[in-house]
Amino acid sequence: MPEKHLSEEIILETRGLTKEFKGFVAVNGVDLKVRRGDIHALIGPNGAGKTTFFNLLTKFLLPTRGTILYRGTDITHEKPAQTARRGLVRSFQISAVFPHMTVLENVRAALQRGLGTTFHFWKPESSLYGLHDRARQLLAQVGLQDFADELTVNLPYGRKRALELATTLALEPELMLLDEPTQGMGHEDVSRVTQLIKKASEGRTILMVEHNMNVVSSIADRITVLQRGTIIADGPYAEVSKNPQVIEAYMGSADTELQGAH
Amino acid sequence: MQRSVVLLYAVLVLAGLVAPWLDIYPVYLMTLYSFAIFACAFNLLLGFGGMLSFGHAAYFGLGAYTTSWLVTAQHWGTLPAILAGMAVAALAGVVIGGLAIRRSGIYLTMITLALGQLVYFVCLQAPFTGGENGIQGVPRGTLLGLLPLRPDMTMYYFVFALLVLVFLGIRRIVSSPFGQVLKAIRENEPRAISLGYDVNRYKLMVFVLSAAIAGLGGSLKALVLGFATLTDVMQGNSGEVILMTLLGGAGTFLGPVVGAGVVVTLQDVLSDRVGSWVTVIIGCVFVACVLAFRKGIVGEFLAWRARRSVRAQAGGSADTPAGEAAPAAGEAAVSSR
Amino acid sequence: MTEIFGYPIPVILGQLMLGLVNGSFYAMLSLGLAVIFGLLGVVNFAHGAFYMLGAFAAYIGLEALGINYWVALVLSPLVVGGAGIVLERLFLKHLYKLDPLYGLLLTFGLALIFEGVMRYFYGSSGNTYPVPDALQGVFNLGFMILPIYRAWVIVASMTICFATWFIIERTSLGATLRAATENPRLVQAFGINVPLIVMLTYGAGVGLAALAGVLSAPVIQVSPLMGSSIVVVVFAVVVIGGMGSILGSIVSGLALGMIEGFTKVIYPEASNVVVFVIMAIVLVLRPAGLFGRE
Amino acid sequence: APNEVVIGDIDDMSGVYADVIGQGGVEAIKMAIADFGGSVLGKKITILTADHQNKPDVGASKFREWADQNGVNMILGGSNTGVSIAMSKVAGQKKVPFIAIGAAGASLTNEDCTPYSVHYAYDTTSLANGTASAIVQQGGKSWYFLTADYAFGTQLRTAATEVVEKHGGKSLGEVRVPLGTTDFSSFLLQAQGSKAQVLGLANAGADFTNSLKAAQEFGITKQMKPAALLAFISDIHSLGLKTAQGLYLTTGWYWDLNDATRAWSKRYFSVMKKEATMNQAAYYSATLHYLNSVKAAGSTDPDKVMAEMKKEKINDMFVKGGYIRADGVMIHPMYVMQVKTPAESKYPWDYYKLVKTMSGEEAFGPITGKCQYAKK
Amino acid sequence: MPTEMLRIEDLQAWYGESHILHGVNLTVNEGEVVCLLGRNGAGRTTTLRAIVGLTGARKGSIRIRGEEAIRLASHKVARLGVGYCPEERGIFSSLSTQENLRLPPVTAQGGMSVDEIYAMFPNLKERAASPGTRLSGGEQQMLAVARILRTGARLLLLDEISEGLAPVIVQKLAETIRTLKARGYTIMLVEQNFRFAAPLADRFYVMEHGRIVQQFEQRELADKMDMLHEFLGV
Ligand SMILES: Nc1ncnc2c1ncn2[C@@H]1O[C@H](COP(=O)(O)OP(=O)(O)OP(=O)(O)O)[C@@H](O)[C@H]1O
Ligand SMILES: Nc1ncnc2c1ncn2[C@@H]1O[C@H](COP(=O)(O)OP(=O)(O)OP(=O)(O)O)[C@@H](O)[C@H]1O
Ligand SMILES: [Mg+2]
Ligand SMILES: [Mg+2]
Repeated sequence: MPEKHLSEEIILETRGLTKEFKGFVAVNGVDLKVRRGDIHALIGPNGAGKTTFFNLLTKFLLPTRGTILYRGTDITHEKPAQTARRGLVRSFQISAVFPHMTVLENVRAALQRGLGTTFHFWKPESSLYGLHDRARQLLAQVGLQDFADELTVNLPYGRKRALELATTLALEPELMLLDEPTQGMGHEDVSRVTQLIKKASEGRTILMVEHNMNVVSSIADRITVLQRGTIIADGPYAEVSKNPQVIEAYMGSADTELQGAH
Repeated sequence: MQRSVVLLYAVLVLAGLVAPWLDIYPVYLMTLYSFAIFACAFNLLLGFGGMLSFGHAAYFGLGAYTTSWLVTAQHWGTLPAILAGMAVAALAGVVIGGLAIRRSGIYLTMITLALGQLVYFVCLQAPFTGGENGIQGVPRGTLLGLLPLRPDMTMYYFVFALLVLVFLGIRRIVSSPFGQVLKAIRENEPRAISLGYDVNRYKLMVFVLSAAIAGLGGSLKALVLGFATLTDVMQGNSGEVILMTLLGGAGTFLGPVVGAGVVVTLQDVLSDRVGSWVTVIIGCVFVACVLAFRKGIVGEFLAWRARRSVRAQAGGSADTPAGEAAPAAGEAAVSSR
Repeated sequence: MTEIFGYPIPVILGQLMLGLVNGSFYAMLSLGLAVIFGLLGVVNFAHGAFYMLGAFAAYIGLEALGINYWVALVLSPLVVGGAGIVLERLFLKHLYKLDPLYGLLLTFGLALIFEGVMRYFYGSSGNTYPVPDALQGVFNLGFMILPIYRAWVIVASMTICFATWFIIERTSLGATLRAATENPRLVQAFGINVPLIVMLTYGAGVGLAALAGVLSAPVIQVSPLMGSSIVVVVFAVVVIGGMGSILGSIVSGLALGMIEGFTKVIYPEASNVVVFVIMAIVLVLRPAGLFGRE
Repeated sequence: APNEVVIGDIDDMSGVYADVIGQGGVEAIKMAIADFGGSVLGKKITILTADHQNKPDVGASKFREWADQNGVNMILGGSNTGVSIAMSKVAGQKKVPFIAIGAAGASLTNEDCTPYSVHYAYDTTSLANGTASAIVQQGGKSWYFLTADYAFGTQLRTAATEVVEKHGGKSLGEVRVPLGTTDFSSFLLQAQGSKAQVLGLANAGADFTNSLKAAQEFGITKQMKPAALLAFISDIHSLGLKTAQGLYLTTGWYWDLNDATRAWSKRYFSVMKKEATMNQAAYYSATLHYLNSVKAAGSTDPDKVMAEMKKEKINDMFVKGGYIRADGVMIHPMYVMQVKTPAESKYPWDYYKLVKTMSGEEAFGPITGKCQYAKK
Repeated sequence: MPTEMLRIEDLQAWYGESHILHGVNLTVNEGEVVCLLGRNGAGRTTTLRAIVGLTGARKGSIRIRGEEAIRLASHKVARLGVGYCPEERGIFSSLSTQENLRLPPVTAQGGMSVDEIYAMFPNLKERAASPGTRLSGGEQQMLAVARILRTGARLLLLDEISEGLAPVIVQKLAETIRTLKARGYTIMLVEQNFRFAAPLADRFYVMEHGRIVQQFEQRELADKMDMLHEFLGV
């Protein structure tokens, strides 16, 4: 691959990314490259530093060392919101919705930013009604069209996750970071969300943390395995799942192949 | 807005228009309205911004001092002096808010408290505030050089009009695009950040708006009563505005107005009869509010109405045991993280 | 050399000494505040009021019952701490599940009540509490005359602060307290009576405030307003030290008292606000406070 | 209230000055009304009282409310100069006679005067003329002031400085103490640093007693001679003679001056269980003088009553031949006293020995012309 | 007739407004190892938390050695001899490893001594002085289990103790459980990791939507695999 296309090809790159908590190294010199258009999964045992790594990417934590390059630009020291506006958007391990707003308003809150009127405290709410069509479209994508006017607290867990995804999609992210998108879901929900992610990945890149290997194996193009803050394997599923070090660190007993606890 | 709400507002405005003809002491009503504006401003921050400030007297007091000083010592017109009062209060909001929003929750509260005290000491020592004496004999002046405000009646309608304006203004702010973002931040701050909102700027903005409106309340109070003193900037005043808002119902529109009405009336009626027990009674109301009455008068009323309509719909099947009732809207409004 | 920056050294030293006395009170009060906040998650606005009540308990004890200073030093914290326990049972315990702001507001209300009641009975002017006989007299430090009583205040409060720090950081009771701070319900599920500990901790924190009140009684006027004027400063001290940090409370309490004293020499007008200004600076540089954990 | 003559009393009922007037003032008004017969012009005389808590806004609002709502005819009050100035502003607006007592600030009859305000008992000018001149004449040439940080303290300090300088002394500076300070030690340490001979205490009430006590605790009274610019008998009582002995002070009245004062004080003491301060005695005198003037004017019309009050001489147990000058100052003799030693004191409340009597004119000085209603 | 250690009848539990358990019935006999299976969110953790009083409101009956515990405050439940090891481990960061270990008070005789525990988990001895949360995930898990062994509690409620642990450690934990069983402890296991739990448990309960839907014994395990597959996807 010619050098000049590298930044086109690699949407996100970290170099020597490190996070220490008072002497404890949670993320240790991680060099990760995420290719544009991939669904890239990050796996590893509990406490490996996955969430910490995500927090570094989205600026919820400041790295101790190392750099983060997004489309070739150094974004290491940007503020969280700035990063989000660049198109790098995350979802949360625990469900992240605005509970006392309607489902529609949740999505609208994300769309609203595009209007550039978010500081206009003198404009009426009706100035936002123009966003409703797009919001309903997004809700339809995740199967929530019938719940638009429902108060979000009242949604069941799985639907909240779906809503969260719709909200994230509203930002037209180029790179989506999903932290355990299927956690806490029943089996039907898991497969639905898996399909959703697959669908959402069209035209964008996804980096996700996921413990459920069924999900990972079915949709991930590439897998990085983290252990004690360092990368121990990186590559396509088929390759990584046979890596003995991964089997030892993540799965344990060598008689099984890479498989989640589920 | 619902029909019933519009109707209620119409009735209230009508009542406000005829009130001075009903042998109610207009100075009392004007004081009440000034504090109602103050409480509305405070509620904007607490009820809709999710931030509890314990130093709001600073903005109220700065508004009062600025306006008083400008009309008394600099002979400014009434309206420019009021606007300047709001501007100074807003500026203080920028500084104090800018520091306070570096933390959240009770930390924010303690910081505003301490910085409010700082403003108090500055007002105590600054040359133009008159120290312990305050600024006395502040003239009301004329409105735009036309309408003299000296008579209580004209002043009354001026203050009343401003109260209505502030009230509608806050309704508008809350439902505006800005208000929507604010709500999202209050509901789930990390999520709002991840949607690309620089939440501190919105928090600061609402802080400043609240400070400016509180400053308006202070300016009007100074003009109505003719003085600005340290009482305006004192911690006790910050406590009172909290009480007004909490008692009326934080996060409701009418709550602060009702709360201001109750507290000002209480003080007016009680101070002659019970002397220093006023503080005790205010303290008891505080305790009662926190323990048993967290939604406030208006909030409890709304909740009662909501319960009634739910029961009407569902035929009354509640299988949660007592004591685990739904979190109140008011509580949700107060909790900020 | 007898001057620093044009200020006579004896004056500076004298003010620092007095600042240290004030700092002792700040340290004791913010310590109690930090302990209570740590375990109950309540910002005890009534802390100043308990300090005031402690002083009044000693004063009333002496005036009405002839109880001497040394007895009051033990009895007053017990009585006021006991009252604190009653209040915790009656009111505060209903608030633990709610936003901490409610605890702040409730204790603010309580502070108003105490202050109002004491104002009704004792007026708002101060009452004098005599220096105990054993501590009469002065040390001539050369640069200033230091009344023995003030020296005693410094020694006593430092001892108490150290003892509190030791109990919390170095004993198994302290370990239980720290654990309960992190996750009270789990600690209770291990078989520890956390509600009891919480109650006693509140009592102890309040007692500490009362003790500071007794210590301060012969130094300042015993007045209903003495608490509300100090509590805001103590809040600022806590913000500076880092909320919930025991060591932070002690160190910043003492340090700020001395900084205040120093300010009185070089720029007296600013002595009331210097603590708040420092707080603002700390917030900009280290939002979590000097000793705080984010 | 058409069938009543309403006298209001707005005062510090619970704060640092409560002992100086407070309930004792109310009692004195009641005594005056009783002595007057309970009614005037066929109308019953009633009293309203309020606590201004030393807050100008509270005092002014109460004044305004009573004027607007309760038809108050005359208001007594003060104790606190700041509050009194605020109230006199309202008095001018609402045309209600206001007799300021206990507020020392001379500005009440100068820059801040109104046609309806009267200043009774003493002011900063007369206090400074008493104590300061007496001490400078005895050799206390260099002064350092501990000033209560509001209008009263500032005016008292200014007046005292003028007197000190007029008599050949000098002021080395001052430290301003916020109202309600409870620990004076650090301020005193500053005063000590000045190396002045005299520590001028430009404060009053509890502030005065506390600062004097702290000065003793820190051994400052050994180096500097304290001068009370305003002290009341209640202060001396609470300090005790052991602490207060030798102190010079200036007063407008003393219970043990003559038979008339002793007779009145006996009645007062039987109710209040303590001797009256000059303020409380002045309350009695002022109330009586107002009622006499109403009777003489045959009306409660403020302008007529004010004219009458300024016309008639005042003769009662407080003063013989006192009068209210055009600018509102009540001119009467002032007494420089020295506090007795415990050995000199023969009976309860036997606290003062008279050093010097100043005539009213000497004490209060000539009219300044700063009052716009009373040009020179 | 084996003695009943724990009997739960019609247990209902709430978190705030949400009704999670809708009438759970189960019993555990003394000396038994019982495993609670179920999908994510079925309510297994909630069942354990309800026993020790960590949920919101509760209804129904929980008998521990015949004594009704539903109204007891959670510290009193612990004193009936219940040791709870939470899903999230609950190691205290401001306490050292040793302080963490010594935190739960001894409530009955017969608990292990600290030396015995250190012999069982040598890692903990090695790291006794370091702050609890500095331990590796596996060590934290060991600490969480070890902590309740000291107290003398005879009924252990263990929630997902194998989660996220390296297989070596999982094997070790399995051994530990066997040892404990041999010593007569009663254990209630909540496990996602069926492979870990299957060989250990005497009996199994399957939960679904806050209710027990199945119950079977170790020897029936093979016959039930199809059903488990359907319910749990194992
Ligand atoms: N704020 C913090 N302070 C100290 N240590 C921390 C902090 N946050 C995380 N850690 C530690 O860093 C390590 C990595 O944690 P992280 O949450 O990134 O793990 P993870 O890989 O996401 O695990 P899981 O699969 O359980 O979500 C853990 O050992 C954790 O204890
Ligand atoms: N603190 C809480 N507040 C509200 N709901 C909760 C809380 N904890 C758990 N729940 C809900 O209770 C239900 C049962 O949760 P529980 O933790 O008991 O499940 P589980 O069977 O242990 O599953 P797993 O541990 O695999 O997620 C879930 O729907 C969960 O979302
Ligand atoms: Mg994680
Ligand atoms: Mg679970």
